Amino acid sequence: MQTGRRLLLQGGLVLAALAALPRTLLAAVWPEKAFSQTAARQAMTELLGTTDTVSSDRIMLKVPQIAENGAVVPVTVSTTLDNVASISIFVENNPRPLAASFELPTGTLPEISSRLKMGETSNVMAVVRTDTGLFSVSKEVKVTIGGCGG
Amino acid sequence: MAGKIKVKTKLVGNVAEVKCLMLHPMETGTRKDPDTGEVVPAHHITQLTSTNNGETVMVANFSTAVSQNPYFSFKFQGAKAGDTLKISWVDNRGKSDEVETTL
Amino acid sequence: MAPAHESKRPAILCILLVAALVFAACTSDVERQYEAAEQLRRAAAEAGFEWLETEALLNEALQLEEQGNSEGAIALIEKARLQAERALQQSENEAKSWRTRVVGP
Amino acid sequence: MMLGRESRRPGSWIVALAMLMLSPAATGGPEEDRVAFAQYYQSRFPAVTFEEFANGIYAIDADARAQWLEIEEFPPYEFAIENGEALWSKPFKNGNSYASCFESAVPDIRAAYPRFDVSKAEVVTLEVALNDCRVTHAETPMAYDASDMIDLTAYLAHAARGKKIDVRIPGDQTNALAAYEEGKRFYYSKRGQLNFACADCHVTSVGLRVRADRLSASLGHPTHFPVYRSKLGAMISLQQRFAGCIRDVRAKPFELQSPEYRNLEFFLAYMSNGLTINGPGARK
Repeated sequence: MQTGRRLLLQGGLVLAALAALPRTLLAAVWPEKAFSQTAARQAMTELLGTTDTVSSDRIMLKVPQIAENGAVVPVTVSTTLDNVASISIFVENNPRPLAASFELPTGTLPEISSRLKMGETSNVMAVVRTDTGLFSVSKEVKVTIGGCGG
Repeated sequence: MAGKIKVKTKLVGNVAEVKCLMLHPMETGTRKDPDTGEVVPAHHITQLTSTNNGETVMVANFSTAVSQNPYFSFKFQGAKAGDTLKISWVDNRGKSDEVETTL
Repeated sequence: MAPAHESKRPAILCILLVAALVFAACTSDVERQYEAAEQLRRAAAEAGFEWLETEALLNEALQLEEQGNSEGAIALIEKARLQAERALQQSENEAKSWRTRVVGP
Repeated sequence: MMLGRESRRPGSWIVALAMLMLSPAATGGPEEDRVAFAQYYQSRFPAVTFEEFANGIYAIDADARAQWLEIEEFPPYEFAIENGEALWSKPFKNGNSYASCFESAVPDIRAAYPRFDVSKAEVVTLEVALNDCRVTHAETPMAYDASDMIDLTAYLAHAARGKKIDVRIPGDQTNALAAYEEGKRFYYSKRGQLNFACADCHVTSVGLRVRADRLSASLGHPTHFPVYRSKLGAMISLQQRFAGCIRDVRAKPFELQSPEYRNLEFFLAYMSNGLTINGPGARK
């Protein structure tokens, strides 16, 4: 909560402005610089301006403990936090850790699913940006080297 | 080529659930062609945009870490039967595709 | 055991020796060994038991020979020959022993 | 969880197997083989119903099953079904269509193969029948690994969902029985540098791990093909999977639709008689 308050003070105004973007004004620029970073912390800084996030149990990150196949890892992120502006997913040990980032206009529910590639066992982190700050949850997904496909 | 984006929608009250599947190689740029041994250049969807009756309901930014033939689902409020939902994507080579469906 | 039999043996040996010498004079060691290994590979293939790499080993051997590396070529041919031999052996074993694995009556 | 229950009783399947082997059954005709085959897997996995074996490895691996179900939410093979349907409906240059080559309606075609064709004296698979149809109508046959070929079978498999596998070997057809026996011999013969038979992995070691992968039961293998393999990002046929396994034991794969593979498919499909067709499928 300590970090949360600090973050709130630092970025609260900016974030509040971003969170409430009307549907037609969303920036449609692909954040190339954030996507090209090779370290998770740098990718986060590029995308979100900071690496300070508050760990939150109000974010549900649904990932398998052991991926059946690193090429297709089902990921679902949802949250009960209010006023969510974006959800970003980082796979820390991937060559490019930022996997995807979703901008949610007002009215879009904070619940997204996709399938990701994972090169090796790694923490997967979901970062949710709301009008009050950045919140995150992490889970480890084990990726095993396959044999014959079963 | 028929149906490079497949969309399934479900309306519960005023909440629309959208599931889509896109036909795209999502090349990482690190994979080697098994026949030639040459690195296959990165080729991936960068951005997916969805609008409902012209209003943006989702902007998704993808990296090469999204699986081949990407799957993506989301939900939004304020939907009603008969709304026009549009999903479009662009990739890093400037190619694009879009599909329109009625809720 | 029969004396008549024994008396023929030196003659056959003689013919074989001459044939071998003539063959050797016309073909190199590599070619000869390649042919022998290739024949075994084909026999294994015909039996349906060829191994994955045998053919590739033989092709690689030919390339090495073309580059003047006969020693390397012979090493690969020898490997291929052993593979083909064992594949043939496997097919002979399996002709009977597959039945021991059948589930059921 | 299913596995958990099974592993608490490690000796039970051995006992069951021993009983099977000792049981005074008649000589091994196909039907006796089939019953014993199904019983073997059911005694290995007592918590898994017969029907459930149609789901392959996901019948016996709960973790993998959960991820598979998520893929099935919107499976990538839907593109293949759609393309297959378009190909099926497109007339040939002479105006005829695939439908003209098949006696049964679309939902019944998949289940009619593989079958033993008496006049050709060989096993005909769905893929071969499709190519025969093309040739009859002056079209060039397709390669058996062509995506269009596989998509056509995906469409026909999808249309056949819910039908049962029903391979027949009429008692008076010695050729059909010989083809079955050949397939059976292939299945149980060790081959390749690793000296493995199909049965070594999929019967003896079923449910165990090869590196990270759990070995699937052969009961049910033919129900769900063609499958989308996420590893490849593409659809593959049952016979391409045969070729993959054979390469994995370091033996030289046979040509797709070779007599060897067709007979193997015939045998395996017979072993799965009574299971429900649920193709196309999604696999890792």
